[in-house]
Amino acid sequence: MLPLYKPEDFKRVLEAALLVAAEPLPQSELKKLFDEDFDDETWRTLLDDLRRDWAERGIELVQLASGWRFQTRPEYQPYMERLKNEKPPKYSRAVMETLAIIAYRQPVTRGDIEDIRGVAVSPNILKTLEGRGWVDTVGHRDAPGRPALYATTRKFLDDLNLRSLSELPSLTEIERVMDLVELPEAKAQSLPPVEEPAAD
Amino acid sequence: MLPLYKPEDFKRVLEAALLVAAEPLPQSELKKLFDEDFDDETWRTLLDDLRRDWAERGIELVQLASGWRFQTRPEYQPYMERLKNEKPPKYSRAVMETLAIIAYRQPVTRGDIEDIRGVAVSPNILKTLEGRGWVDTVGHRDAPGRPALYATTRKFLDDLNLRSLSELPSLTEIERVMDLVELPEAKAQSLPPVEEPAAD
Amino acid sequence: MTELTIIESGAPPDGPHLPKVYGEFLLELPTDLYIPPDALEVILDSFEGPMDLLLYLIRKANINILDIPMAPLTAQYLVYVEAMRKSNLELAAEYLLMAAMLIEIKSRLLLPRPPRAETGEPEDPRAELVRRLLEYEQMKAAAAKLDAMPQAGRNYEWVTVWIADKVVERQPDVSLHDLQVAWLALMTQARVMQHHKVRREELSVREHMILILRRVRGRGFVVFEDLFDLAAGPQALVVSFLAILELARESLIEITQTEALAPIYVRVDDVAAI
Repeated sequence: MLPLYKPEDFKRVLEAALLVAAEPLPQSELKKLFDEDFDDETWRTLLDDLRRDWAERGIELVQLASGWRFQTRPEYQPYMERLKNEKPPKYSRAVMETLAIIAYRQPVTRGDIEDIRGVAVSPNILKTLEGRGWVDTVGHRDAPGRPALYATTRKFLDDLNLRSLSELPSLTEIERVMDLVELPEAKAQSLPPVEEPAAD
Repeated sequence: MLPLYKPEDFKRVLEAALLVAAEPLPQSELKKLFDEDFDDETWRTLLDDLRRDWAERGIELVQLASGWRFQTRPEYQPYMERLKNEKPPKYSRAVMETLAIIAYRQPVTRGDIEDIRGVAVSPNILKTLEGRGWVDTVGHRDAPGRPALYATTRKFLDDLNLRSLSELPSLTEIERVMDLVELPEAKAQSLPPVEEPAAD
Repeated sequence: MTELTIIESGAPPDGPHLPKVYGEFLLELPTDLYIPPDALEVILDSFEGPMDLLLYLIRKANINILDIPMAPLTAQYLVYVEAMRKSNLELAAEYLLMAAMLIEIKSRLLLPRPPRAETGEPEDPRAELVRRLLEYEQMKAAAAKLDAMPQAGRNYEWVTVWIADKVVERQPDVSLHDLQVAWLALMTQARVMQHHKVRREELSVREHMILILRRVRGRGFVVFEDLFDLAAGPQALVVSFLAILELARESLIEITQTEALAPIYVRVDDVAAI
């Protein structure tokens, strides 16, 4: 077995392991690489150092929900696409709306999704999302028919480059885009000026 | 689209494409990456240059019949194996004791090993150690049945990171440890607790 | 919770030229309805459902969503639904359900409202619709945001380098400590059994015995002097000599000399076994 002496040696093994891994690797998994029991700070230094090594390259080391992984930088994607035989899936608005509802309102039943969207949710939509590994069933609501409860998966976070659900664009931010800040103004306009707005 | 000017820029795209590819990429495929129509020599220079960049790493760029690909270097293989979700294999106590006897008492016959261990040595045990390349036959004792004499090999020393057998933990040391471990137990058994322990 | 206090804004129809849909006058011609009829179908298909269509109408007309004029909105919605019904027989039931709901809200607006139990204030019949529209619009915007985020396989690729052929099967790791432990166990056992005397001796003699055995093996007679490495220093020479004596004592090698001062030969008698 190749002996490791210098920090550089450890970094090479770490780099190789991360380049080879088919899944993001959590620190607990990376620890298996070495007999030495490094503390968190040493790990952080090693990983940061490795990330810096790749700063100017077409590949970057990122930390995702389920661990560390190398991926191409988005700027390089047009070149990568030239070698791809199949186009990446383009999801319909129906699929994306269903995904958004599951992501922001999870866990939800199909009925909840239909209530919000105002239309029936075709089984294909959920099948598409489950097939991609972004959504799965986490249980059943204790209601007539025991409908399945859907939630997003770790892979969803990984594939969208997120470490946790809290990194999703915040709804407050989305509402601001939607001009909901108008609310107090609208009220002021619709109410007679003499009345005091009710305190809430 | 990220513009490419310097040879370095092209190399970055090439590197990213090769790191991402699931299959070896032939030159005909690599040519799709760039609008520029490089001649064979330029391609050779680019690829050789890239290969040199990776000369000291855990991953290497290799040319196969079907094209170019990055793959792990064999020396790094044992580390990569550690990330597979398997328990590390362990030798049985019988194998370890046999190995210890051969290491400390070499050259020994199977009969010698059986004398020390007090039990028959199954042929599998010796086969395991020979298969690992740690033990081999160095001759035969001039005795009835001409039993084979076993000894440890250079590979055994290499794998255990020893320069010579004299670097094995000395038996004196081992026995001292053993005395320390055994003493209190033996004492406690042989002497009533109220009496002062007799010096030995 | 913000109470919605909305002033009824449905103005009565005035003028004879206004079109009637489902018995309702359209207050204004929908500004966005002047679309070639074949294009209409395409546009209608692009709506994700009644909520989407309603939101489109509201946003297009720049209406305050908290103060929806129900009459014109309902009328406009029905124009669209009618157009959909004409061009596409399989109009989703949800569109008709929504039409019924809009008409119901509109008619409730005309009636005196009973005060709500908790607050004593009358509930606006549009409140539930507004709540649903806002929630849907929020999710619609969230979907667009999600879609704009970098996505594996679309905006970037995972790196997966080939693992070279699995040449080596994983072997157990053995450390010096493991060996020590194994030996310790043997010693303990030997002491208990009291019938095996473990000698303390220099390992290097044993090591040299093996080196010499390996050197001599299969080579027939080897000249005695050749078994010594003169460069290794006097200590090594002594150890080598002791090793040869030990090998001879254990009958592992045979040392021969035909006459005094003749060359001494060393031989391993293992020809038969090979």
